[in-house]
Amino acid sequence: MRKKEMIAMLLAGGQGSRLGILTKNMAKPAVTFGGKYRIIDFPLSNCINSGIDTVGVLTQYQPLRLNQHIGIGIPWDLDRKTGGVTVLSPHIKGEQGAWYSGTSNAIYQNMDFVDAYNPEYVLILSGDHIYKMDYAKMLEYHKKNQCDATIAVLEIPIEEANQFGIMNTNQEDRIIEFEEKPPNPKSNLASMGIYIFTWSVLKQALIEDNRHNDSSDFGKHIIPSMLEDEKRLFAYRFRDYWKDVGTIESYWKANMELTKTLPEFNLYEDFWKIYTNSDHQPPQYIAEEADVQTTTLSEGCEVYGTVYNSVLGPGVLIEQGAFVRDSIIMANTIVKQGARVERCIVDEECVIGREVVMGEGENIPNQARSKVYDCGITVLGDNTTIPDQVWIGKNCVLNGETKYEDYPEGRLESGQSIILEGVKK
Amino acid sequence: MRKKEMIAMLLAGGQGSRLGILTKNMAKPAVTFGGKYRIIDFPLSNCINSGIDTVGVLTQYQPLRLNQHIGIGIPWDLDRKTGGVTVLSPHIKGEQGAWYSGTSNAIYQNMDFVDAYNPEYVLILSGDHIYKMDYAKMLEYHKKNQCDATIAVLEIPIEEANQFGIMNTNQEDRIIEFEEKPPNPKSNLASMGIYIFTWSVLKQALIEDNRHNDSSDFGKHIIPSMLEDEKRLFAYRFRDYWKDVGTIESYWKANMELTKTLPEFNLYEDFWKIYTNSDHQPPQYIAEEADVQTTTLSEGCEVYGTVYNSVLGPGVLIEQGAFVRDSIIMANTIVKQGARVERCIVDEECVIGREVVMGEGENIPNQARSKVYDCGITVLGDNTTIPDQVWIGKNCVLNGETKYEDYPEGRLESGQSIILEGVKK
Amino acid sequence: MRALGIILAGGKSERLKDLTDHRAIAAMPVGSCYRAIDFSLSNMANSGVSKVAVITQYNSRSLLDHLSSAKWWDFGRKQGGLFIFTPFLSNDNAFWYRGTADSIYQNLTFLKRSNEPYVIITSGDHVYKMDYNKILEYHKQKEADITIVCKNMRDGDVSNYGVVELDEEGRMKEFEEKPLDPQSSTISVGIYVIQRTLLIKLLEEIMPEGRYDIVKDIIIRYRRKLKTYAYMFDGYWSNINNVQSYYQTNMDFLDREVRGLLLKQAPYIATKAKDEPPAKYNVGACAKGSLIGSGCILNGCIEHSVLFRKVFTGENSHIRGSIIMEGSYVGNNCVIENAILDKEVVVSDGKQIIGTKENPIILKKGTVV
Amino acid sequence: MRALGIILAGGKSERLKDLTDHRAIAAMPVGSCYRAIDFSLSNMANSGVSKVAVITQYNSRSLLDHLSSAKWWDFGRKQGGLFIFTPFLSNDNAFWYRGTADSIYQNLTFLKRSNEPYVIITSGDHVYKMDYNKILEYHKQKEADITIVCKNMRDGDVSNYGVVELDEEGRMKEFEEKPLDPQSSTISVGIYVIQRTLLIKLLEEIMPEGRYDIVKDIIIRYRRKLKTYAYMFDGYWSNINNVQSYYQTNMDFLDREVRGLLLKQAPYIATKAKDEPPAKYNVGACAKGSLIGSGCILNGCIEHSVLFRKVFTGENSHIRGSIIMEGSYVGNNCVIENAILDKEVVVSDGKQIIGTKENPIILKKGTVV
Repeated sequence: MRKKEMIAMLLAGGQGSRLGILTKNMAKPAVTFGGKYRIIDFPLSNCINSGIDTVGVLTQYQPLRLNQHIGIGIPWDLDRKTGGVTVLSPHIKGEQGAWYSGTSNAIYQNMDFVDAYNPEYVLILSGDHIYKMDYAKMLEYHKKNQCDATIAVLEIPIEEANQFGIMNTNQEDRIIEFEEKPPNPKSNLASMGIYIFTWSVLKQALIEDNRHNDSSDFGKHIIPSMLEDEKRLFAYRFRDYWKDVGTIESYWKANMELTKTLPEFNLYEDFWKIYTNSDHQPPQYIAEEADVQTTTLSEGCEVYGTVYNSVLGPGVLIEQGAFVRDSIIMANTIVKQGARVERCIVDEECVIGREVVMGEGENIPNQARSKVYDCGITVLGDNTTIPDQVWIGKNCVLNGETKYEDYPEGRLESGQSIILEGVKK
Repeated sequence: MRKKEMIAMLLAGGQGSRLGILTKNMAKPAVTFGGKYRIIDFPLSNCINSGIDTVGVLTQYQPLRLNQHIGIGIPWDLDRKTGGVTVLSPHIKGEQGAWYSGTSNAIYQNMDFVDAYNPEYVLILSGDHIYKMDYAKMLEYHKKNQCDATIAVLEIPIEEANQFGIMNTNQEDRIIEFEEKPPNPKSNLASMGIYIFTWSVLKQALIEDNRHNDSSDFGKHIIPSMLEDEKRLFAYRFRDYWKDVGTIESYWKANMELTKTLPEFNLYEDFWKIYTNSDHQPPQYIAEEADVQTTTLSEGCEVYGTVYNSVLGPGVLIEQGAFVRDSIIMANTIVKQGARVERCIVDEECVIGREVVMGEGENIPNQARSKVYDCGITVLGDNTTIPDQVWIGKNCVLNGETKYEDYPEGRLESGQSIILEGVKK
Repeated sequence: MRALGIILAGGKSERLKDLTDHRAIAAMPVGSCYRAIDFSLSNMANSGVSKVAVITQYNSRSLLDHLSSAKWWDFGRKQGGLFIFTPFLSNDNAFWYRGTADSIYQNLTFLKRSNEPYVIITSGDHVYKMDYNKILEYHKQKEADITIVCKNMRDGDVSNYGVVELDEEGRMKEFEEKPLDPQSSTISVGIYVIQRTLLIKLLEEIMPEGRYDIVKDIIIRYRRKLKTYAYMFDGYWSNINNVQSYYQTNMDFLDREVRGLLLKQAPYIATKAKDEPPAKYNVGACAKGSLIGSGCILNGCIEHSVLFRKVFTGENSHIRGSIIMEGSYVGNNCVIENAILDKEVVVSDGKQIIGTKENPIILKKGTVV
Repeated sequence: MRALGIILAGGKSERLKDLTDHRAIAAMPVGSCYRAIDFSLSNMANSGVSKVAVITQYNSRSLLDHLSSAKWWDFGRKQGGLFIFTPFLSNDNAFWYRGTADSIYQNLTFLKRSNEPYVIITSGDHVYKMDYNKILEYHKQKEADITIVCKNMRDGDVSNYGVVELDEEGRMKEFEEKPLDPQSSTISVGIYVIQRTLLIKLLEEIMPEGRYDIVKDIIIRYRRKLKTYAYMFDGYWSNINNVQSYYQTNMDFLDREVRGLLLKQAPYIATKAKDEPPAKYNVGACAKGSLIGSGCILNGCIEHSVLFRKVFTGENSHIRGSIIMEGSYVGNNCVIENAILDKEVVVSDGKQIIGTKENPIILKKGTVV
């Protein structure tokens, strides 16, 4: 087997519960972004663009969608004879099976996989963030400084530093201390959860740590114990776009930002393409009577109505007289004639009935989950049907094939939810 | 997504404990056969040769070796954009995770996967048998008889029928009764564990059955309940080579049979090739002083000694003066100068020291596991090292980097074992 | 599978002018994101034909690039595959293909080594969707030697096609290429089904006589000796053979029905993945009755046009009734009407390019105006 | 990656006689299971060169088949890939390649569209193992314009090679093709490293002058204008250019050291997967000092020979010092000495085929004796 200098291990296990109904049936890395992409496309594309052709994707929560999306890695050129992309689920070893109980525990359970490629370095990624990064440059930095571990960090406003894992470094950016959410931060260098380890050092640390911890975590256990052992850990400063889209509001904002004339995050660069599995969607068609502005539109959309300031996924149909503004509409959803959708997130395969009005009224936080849905955005889970002519307020959550009878007097007031069980997937 | 008429679900979960040390680190379907193949190659090759290009492999026990072997399916032409081969491990769904608790339970847990291809028929296979079979013909039979399920059966000697699942049929081979290991068998049609189901019928049955059984099994639950519901189940008679290699003796015999001039099982047919993942092994070299007869030899072997009546895997080195007879030597093993190996099974990556003698002496069953090792065959697990000049008897089991000190007076008597922990993999 | 496929993609057409200067007709961009050959290839794959040969000659580079991986159409490597045959030099052969039949004859080993009973021959420059299994069924049911797919053009002009006369049973009586005085409105669309062994036999018969054309030297010449039946096809079918038909075929995609039939209904047409981001409509963008490719950035107005991938249009620009291919750039305040802009054309600010529907202006690949 | 690769596989050689009747030299079977080009391709892949063009012309079919999937060498499609360039017809081009430089020039867009700083040019008919990164390092360290890989042949005959004279620093002073009176024992093995932009410039300079050859029109002609350095290579290297060298190269694999170097040590040489079963030695089989391919069934004696895949040898047959290619059949009681049996040759019972080491008998593909 050909030896690989560096392979990547992508932690795609996160449930992302603050994304509410959007992660009901899938892990956070499988959530769509920018219309046609899924979040995991960004680290995967970064890998192949950085010349890394071997990626292990660690997953255990609802992996079907992710498995289907990744397939054998064709869209990312990761369908390789040696290496390529491999989805690693928990498995029975010896007598018993074990779920992944922490970030570094997941790597510990897959040491055999890593060893099979006999790499010198291992890149640890998470599948939760939107960014473009050349990991080859980070590896150069790692080698130049003869590091045992290199941690990518972001310079954040010092007043937010108490919400992050903070690296305290000396002048040459060698890490001398790591503090998880420090009340009195000494530095503004926040860990991005992107690590390069010299594999022999990490392997040692994982084996060692497994003796003490059942649920071993990079931030909580591995990094601190390496610092204790006076290993060479360096901070690698990243100064480009990097976004955690972990809440409904941040997710919505990051999408909306793409529709600007000059968005901060540029998807249109030829030399750093983001790849995705886009099936065989036909081209998009904009009808005579349509009006589309400040909008990002994916393949296979057909627009007969009006769309402003929105992000549409592949295969969306906006019928005549429908009006969509400030919204994210995901793949294959239909917005029927005369419907009005404002400030909504509509997941895949939904149907919004004729003359429905969504996203109006008062901004009352969701009654059931006020921390998740509180920014005036109404969210529809996948495969939701909204009957004709109902009125839906703000911060509502809907899922399932709802009927007109489900709406008292044809209305769902702000902050209310309708979540039906037994939704087909 | 393109609709598939029939997809295959391959149950590769079996631990195969009667194969002893051979399945210590891997599931039975990953065990090698005929030198260069692994058992799972046979059903996988049958699939692509029958025109089935979508296969789900269900596995949970030690899947690493199997995963590495299958990769993305390149050797079987199963690296497809739509379909191809997918390894399906257990996963967390909703709140909890669940291991596969029975054959049909494993299918139940992966109904989403099947539904994604919207097939009319599902072929259920096991990864435990050596055979060539055109599943397309079985499907024709299924369609012709408008079956709900078709079960492949073998006509066995009636006196052995009490060890099998037996199908009692009417004149047109419609199954009227199924008996698991009947004391007084009424028929000699044994189930081969190969089923074609009309998917809509099976899906219904799985959902129904899951209400009552936590660990649902095809033979114990699904087939009997379908018969009760008067579904159309037919027996499909298979009359070609079919071998369960589930014990050390049957495994050894089936391999030895391949070395005959005209073996019953023909690997040399061009129109029904068996594909396998064979890496990049160089050609085999037979030295001036070598003597090789009645032997099956894989790529990359180098033979300087004598080999009679044996099956050698890829990359095996037989040094000068070494003598191998009636043995199975798996990939990359080295038999050093002057060693004598008779009636042994030597797993991958072993080293047999100089002038070692193995497989002589009395035929005493193994003391620790007399039911597994009782046919005079000595077995070495993978990555075993035998020091120079020791003597090893029959029915011995060895694993690990053994030292001369491990052998009292340089001898391991028949029926004894040396199994060292912490073997590198 | 019961049949193997041959896609003839060798042709060049003077009538496509500059557009085929650097590409084979089969590689002509169609419908915002496809190449012409995608339709035949997808028809093959969707009909379950797993072994397909593409025979190409003129400007084969453009096709080879498009076909560099069989992945996109999901052809395999072992039980089938996508085979691409270009002419080659050898000791006893230094000819370019001398005709459609010759191009198959020069690759006769491909036919001889196969064991599928039937061969489906089609052309890489047709836009249509067809289940070849139905033709095979018809072929077997009629016990035909050759089945040719035909279409009734009704009142359309057929003088540019091969016109066939049929008896009541559908058997071909006469076949005339580009007749001055057409005797029927039924044309052959250039799709044939024939037994593999018969095709080999016919090719070996006609080659020594210096005959190299499928239509002239097999279909017409053997019309009385062989049982040739016509399978009538009634769906959308278009043949790209001149600028006008190329223009019209693209505009046809603006019709909801044609688009639905060809693109929106399963089975789908596959093409090489190109990995463009979504299209972006900025403030002031105004698209009406148009197809827009991925990765386009629109600031101006687009009406009744087909835009391919990565087209940029500047503010206050007006594009009407035009085809704009991949990577072209239209500056601010431009007017483009009834034009075909090949790939990577640059139209600088304020320029006007105005043709007519009957005679669209063509700007060659890479032109800077 | 810092370099892209070009493998010249266009050549044909009269001196390989019937063996290249139906195949390119680069497609010559070597060492029981390889094709000659596998060595260059694997060197590229193993050196991390992910974008490789194979330029081929004569009998390209045999190569296209071998290279039909880039999978076996693990080239990708997006950041790199395996590109195969055959000659093609277009409006302004209907030439076969007129020389090595011309064959690259006709594919100049490939060079222009790439952004790797260096180009490694090699040939498809050489058998060797090399880490091209070392040459790149040398090239940069010397600040060379061109680096040519050279080998000291010591006492060997060099009159058939390009012979170079170097100064103490390794810079090339003179280069003479097949000299009558060689001035040194150092030869060029036909592997070059050059900056991509310089190569483009040179090609555009020499083409209008009607110069088409890399060695004659670039290396030699520009020897005083450019800084050309020699990288000395000391490993096994063999060039298949006539029957004798083809025979010898295969026999070299019987040497444990050569085999160890080329085949047994990582990085490995990859080839197209063929899916044969293991070889089978029946009672009475007797193989000595030989390479045996997968799927062979042996009943007779084989000494000092190289057998490719799926060869059958009958009882009491004796094969010595011979090369037997894929699918050949040797009956009972035959004697074959110093012969080269091409693919699918059938030798019936009792036949004797005896050549000499200096002049092995060649049986053409498919011959039945």
